[in-house]
Amino acid sequence: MAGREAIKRAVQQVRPILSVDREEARKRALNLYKAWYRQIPYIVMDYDIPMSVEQCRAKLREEFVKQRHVTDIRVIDMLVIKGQMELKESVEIWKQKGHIMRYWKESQDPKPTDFLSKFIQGV
Amino acid sequence: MTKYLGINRLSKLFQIIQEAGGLKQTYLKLYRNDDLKIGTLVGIDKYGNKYFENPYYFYGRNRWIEFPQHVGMDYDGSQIPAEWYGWMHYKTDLPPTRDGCRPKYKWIADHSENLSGTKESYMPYSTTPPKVEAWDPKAKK
Amino acid sequence: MSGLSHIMRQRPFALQMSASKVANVLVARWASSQDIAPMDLKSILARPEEVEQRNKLSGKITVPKAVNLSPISGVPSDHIRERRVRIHIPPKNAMQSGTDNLQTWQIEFDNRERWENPLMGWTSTGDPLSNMNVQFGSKDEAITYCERNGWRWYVDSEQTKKERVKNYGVNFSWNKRTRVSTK
Amino acid sequence: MIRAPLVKALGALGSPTHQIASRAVRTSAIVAQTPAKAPDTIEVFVDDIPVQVLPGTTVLQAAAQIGVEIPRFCYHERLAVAGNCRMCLVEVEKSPKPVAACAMPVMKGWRIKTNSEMTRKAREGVMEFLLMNHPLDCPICDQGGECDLQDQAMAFGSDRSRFTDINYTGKRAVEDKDIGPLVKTIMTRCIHCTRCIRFASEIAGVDDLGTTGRGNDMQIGTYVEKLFLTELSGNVIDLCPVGALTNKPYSFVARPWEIRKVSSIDVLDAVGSNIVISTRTNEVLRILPRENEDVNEEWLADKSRFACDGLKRQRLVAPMVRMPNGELQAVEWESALIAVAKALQKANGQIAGVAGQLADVEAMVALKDLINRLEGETLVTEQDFIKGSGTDVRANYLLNSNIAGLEEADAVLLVGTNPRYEAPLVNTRLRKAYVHNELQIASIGPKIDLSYSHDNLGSDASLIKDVCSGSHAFSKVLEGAKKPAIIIGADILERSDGAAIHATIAEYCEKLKKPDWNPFNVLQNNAAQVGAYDVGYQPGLQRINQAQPKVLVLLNADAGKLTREQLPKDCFVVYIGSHGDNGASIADAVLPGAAYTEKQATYVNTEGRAQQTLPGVSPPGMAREDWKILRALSEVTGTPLGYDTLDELRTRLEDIAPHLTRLGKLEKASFNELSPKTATSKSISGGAIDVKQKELREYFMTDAISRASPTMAKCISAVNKQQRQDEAKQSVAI
Amino acid sequence: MIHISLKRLLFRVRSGLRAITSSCARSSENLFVHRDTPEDNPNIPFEFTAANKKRVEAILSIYPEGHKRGAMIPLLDLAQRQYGWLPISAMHKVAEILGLPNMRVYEVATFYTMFMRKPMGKYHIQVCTTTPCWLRGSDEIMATCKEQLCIGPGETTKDKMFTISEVECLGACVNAPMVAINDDFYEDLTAKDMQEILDDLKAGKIAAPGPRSGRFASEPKGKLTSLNEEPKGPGFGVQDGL
Repeated sequence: MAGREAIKRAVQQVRPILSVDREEARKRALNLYKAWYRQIPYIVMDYDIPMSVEQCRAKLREEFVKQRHVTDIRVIDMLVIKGQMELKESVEIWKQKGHIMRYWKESQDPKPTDFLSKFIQGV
Repeated sequence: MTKYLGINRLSKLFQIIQEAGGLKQTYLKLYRNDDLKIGTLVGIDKYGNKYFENPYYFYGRNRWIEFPQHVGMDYDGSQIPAEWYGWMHYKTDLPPTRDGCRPKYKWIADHSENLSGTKESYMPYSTTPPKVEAWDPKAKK
Repeated sequence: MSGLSHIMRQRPFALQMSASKVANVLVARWASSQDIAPMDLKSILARPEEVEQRNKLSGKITVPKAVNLSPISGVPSDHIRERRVRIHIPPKNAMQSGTDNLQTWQIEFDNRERWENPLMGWTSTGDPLSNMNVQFGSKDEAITYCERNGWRWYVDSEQTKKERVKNYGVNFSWNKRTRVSTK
Repeated sequence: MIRAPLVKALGALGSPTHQIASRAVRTSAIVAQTPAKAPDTIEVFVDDIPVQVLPGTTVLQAAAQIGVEIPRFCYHERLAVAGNCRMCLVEVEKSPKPVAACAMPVMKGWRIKTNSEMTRKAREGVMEFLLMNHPLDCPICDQGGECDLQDQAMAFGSDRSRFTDINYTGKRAVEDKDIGPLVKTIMTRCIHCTRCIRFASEIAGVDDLGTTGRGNDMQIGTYVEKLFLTELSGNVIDLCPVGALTNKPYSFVARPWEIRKVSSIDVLDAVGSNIVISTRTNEVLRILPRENEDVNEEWLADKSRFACDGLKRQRLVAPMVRMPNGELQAVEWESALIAVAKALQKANGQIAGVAGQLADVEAMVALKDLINRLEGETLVTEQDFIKGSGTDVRANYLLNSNIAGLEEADAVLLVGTNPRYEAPLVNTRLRKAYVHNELQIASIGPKIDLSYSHDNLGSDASLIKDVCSGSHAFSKVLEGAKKPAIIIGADILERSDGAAIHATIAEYCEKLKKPDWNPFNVLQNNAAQVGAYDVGYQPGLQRINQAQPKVLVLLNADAGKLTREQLPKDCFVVYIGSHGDNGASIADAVLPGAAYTEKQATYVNTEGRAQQTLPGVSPPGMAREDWKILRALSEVTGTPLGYDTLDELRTRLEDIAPHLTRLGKLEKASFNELSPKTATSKSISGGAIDVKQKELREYFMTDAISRASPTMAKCISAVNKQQRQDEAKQSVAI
Repeated sequence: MIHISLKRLLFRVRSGLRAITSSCARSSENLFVHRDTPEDNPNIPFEFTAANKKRVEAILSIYPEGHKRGAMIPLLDLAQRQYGWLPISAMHKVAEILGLPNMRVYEVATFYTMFMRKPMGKYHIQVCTTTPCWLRGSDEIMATCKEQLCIGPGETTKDKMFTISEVECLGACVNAPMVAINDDFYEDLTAKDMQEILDDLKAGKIAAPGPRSGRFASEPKGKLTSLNEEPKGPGFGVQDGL
């Protein structure tokens, strides 16, 4: 599929969502990170979750690092928008405890990763 | 005067103790029932439950039951059989012992208490056969 | 000024409109009374940084054509990593002769376990993608869609239709085996 | 259909010259009827849209070309035109009456109106008549939801009927027929489209169905009490546009809107029919054919369609290990894998693998890799083939003329095969060629009923030599044919002189071959066979006997050809497969695998077409996909195979046999590959050639799945019962 | 008293319930599936007689190559004439001769009403009851037949001599009412004529077929009532201009 390869390399002109260049997008992401970082102590207090502020900040970092490979400016913007929404929902206590705790769900009961344990568990 | 001094209450207490059959029995009764009341025995059903009535008490508390000794602390309201249920709940003032109109059919089932939480409690179960029939190496063709 | 007082008299009406609309109407009326070209109040009232942002967004940016939407699609990551999408044209039901809904390409995820719900005996599944039914006009649209979402895909080859000549007469040809015995 | 038996009958009346004359007349007529040059297309207008069609195209086909679907009941693409339901009436401009679109060839410049007032009225009228005598029992009808009558009544019918049964005179009622354990009949629902009759007489070649009576009393049936039980009888269920003929094992099981459909491949014969698996709540409910012009057209053999209830019985749901007391006991996967791995490690490379009938290519590759890593060499298939290096060349074991190609053949010799039961859908192609292409067929082998008339040359093996040397009368036919084909049954190549038969025929085919036409064909009857040869398995179990392995891995090997007596005493037998059958009962460790409806796996059909199955349901209990078992086993043994996912395994497969990953495409073996010099030293020893499946009853149970199927058991007992009845009648008559 | 109350009860039951078998199937009295019976099953051998075999050959020779199956109706008819009716083994024989599947013969034999797939009496009395005959008194003829033979339409007498059937128009309306007995038409009948015919048949004689009213064929009974003048010449009644 030579045509598809060509598409992968091609570029296009589109309307921006929030940012016009990488630098701006990065700034927005960092701003969001900071906002979360500052809000975390209040979130921990408000929701009374069994997690320390440090653990939450580690999770925050993990969530951001998870998307570090994203290069598309529009996708970064969209992620920032979604992150902002999450933050607002958390800070305004529109969420409940369980929603906050979902961030740790995957690390609580991790799925098997190697072949043999997957095989034995049947997943 | 006696009323004023609360002597009548005292005499009532004595009466209750007398009725219960001594201090120890009174204590046990209080322990089991959390209550000490005296009243007229209206009837005893075949399970040994005693039904009392005393119009002296407030409506709603003037009819009560004493469960038989053998159930110990393990009693609950569902041990009241259907025929006494109506009297206990003021649906009728005639207890079954005095009500001749109650139908008595042979096919009426024996009363059974609520078995929830016990071993005999009902558990729903599937009646559908399993979808896949496993191979049994012992079953020879 | 007369225009403004006119508006003020129609206050109930004006209240129904949004503030900016009111402002726009105001400006428009003012402009029409002054015989000047109408102006956009949004740009007049905006702060300088807002104007700058707006100007920025009206331009274009250059992004790669191949977009990967998987970070923002909300699909759990293990569903993106482990699943394969089959792009195919749905087969005709052998029991029916109709051919509706068989002209479009569809995507379908690999089948996952479903089980009988012990409550009612209905089917349960832990697979949110199994009921996703998306139709596409062409194979390429489907492929693009899958690639945007970061799914691995494969195309099930299209079945070729064979042209065949139908002839009522051969039922009666006397010297051929096509003669049907049921006539 | 008609003419040939007639000629025979007339021959019996005693005029051999008559026969010759008739043949002469026929051939001359064919010559006369051969179209000279295809004339140009003509233009017609369907709903004012111009269409270019070939002359002779019917109105219905012309409309279909631009996507206008004309409603029909009796018309079916693959059956003769009947023109008796009248649902396809359309208006043609300047024609006073509506015309039946299915039978009427278009004329130049016709303006066909498929949506005019007259057309609509005609359809409504026909629909009203049909519904007048059709019971309104859709709520209890199995066809409900996928019923052409329902669909078309909704789309084209009137919203009310003039049929008012105020006097309770009743609708027509017709007695139900008992035509066997597969097809349920509710004849009151029949609308007399005669599709089933045409299918029976044209495709299946069994003239058992017909219309009896006339007018309001007309009914479809067998007249006498008789089973309509052929290897293709299930297809009348699909053909029936109403609920008159329905699937008996599936009756009252599910509604079409509550089932999920998964496109897959059938593996119960080597044709590789395309199927749709209907599932609900992790249960296979029924199997329907899927259209594929190159393989199964639109049909499906009965075993493939109805043996799916065998997927629910005799299943292996947990790993088992044979305990010291000699009994198999269910254990956890860990302990089973460890038990097998220990045995494998102890074996010192004396390991052998046997691939059975239903093994998929991925599992076979994984097994081969595993055994090779443990320094084992012996990898064989259960089915034998010619001795020597016969499987090195792909053309040696394929149906080289292709399944679809056989349709164009004009002379076919069958050697030791009964395609009717070994590959029913290859047989329908032969029958199609017989009907439409005046195919001449001869067979060497026992006298069998192939559903079309053919010359039985005899069963002696020396006849092969006669034919191939050109001295036999049929050689002339083969040599004179434009597209001759010789089909060899896979079973006769298991004979000791199989190689000689193979070589003799291959050499003769070298002579017969045409450009783009390879007349040499081997008809395999196991779905796994071609794939196994393609990935490098050797045929024949005698290699196992020679190798005397310490550990033997049976991959779906259930044919029962291998017994414990043939193996060394201390041999540890591992069975990987889906059903508890012959293989599992001799095994020391049983590892439950997935059946073909439960895994994504590649199978190669007899013509060399790689196709993949898709999982409709998940494997029951603790069963796992076969290749995953082998992969897990390799890890426990300490020699992990280099693939964790199916895609990685497919990449490995691409290294071994790249053509197997091009799914759905036919990879033709080039003809020059065919080496006739495989083993010419031996000569054909003679003796009678036999086929395994001679009668219908031998067709139904041929593998682990169909042996577990209660429906197949019912079929066999029905056939036996019918035969007992027939015999009783015969004996009375004598 | 009891009698009356019983009657009332019966009436009430009848009027109150819609009988289950209230629907009348608008269908033929014949069965269109085969059921094995002692007199009709595939085990009863059927063979054409030597004379009929010659006829079979002659019939077959009429039909050209490729159309031999056209001989099916004549052969079935021949078999029916030989056997009196058409048992299933005769159908099988015809199928065998023509080299056709049995089903194809069943189809034809069940389609045509004149193939009798049930045992018939020696004389098959077909009483026409279509409108012209009915107007001219076919009810009476039918009644006579029933009375004389003590059977109803569709039945056969115990001695296997007579079968009555009620048929639609046989094309002899000018001579209504009529009956056809085997191949012969008896026309212009009265009840008395019918009785005579039946008596003759019972006595072993076959009455002369044809009109019973003294007519030769379908001419007017008395003198001509129309067309009784000389035929007009050509050009009669044509417009002047033509």
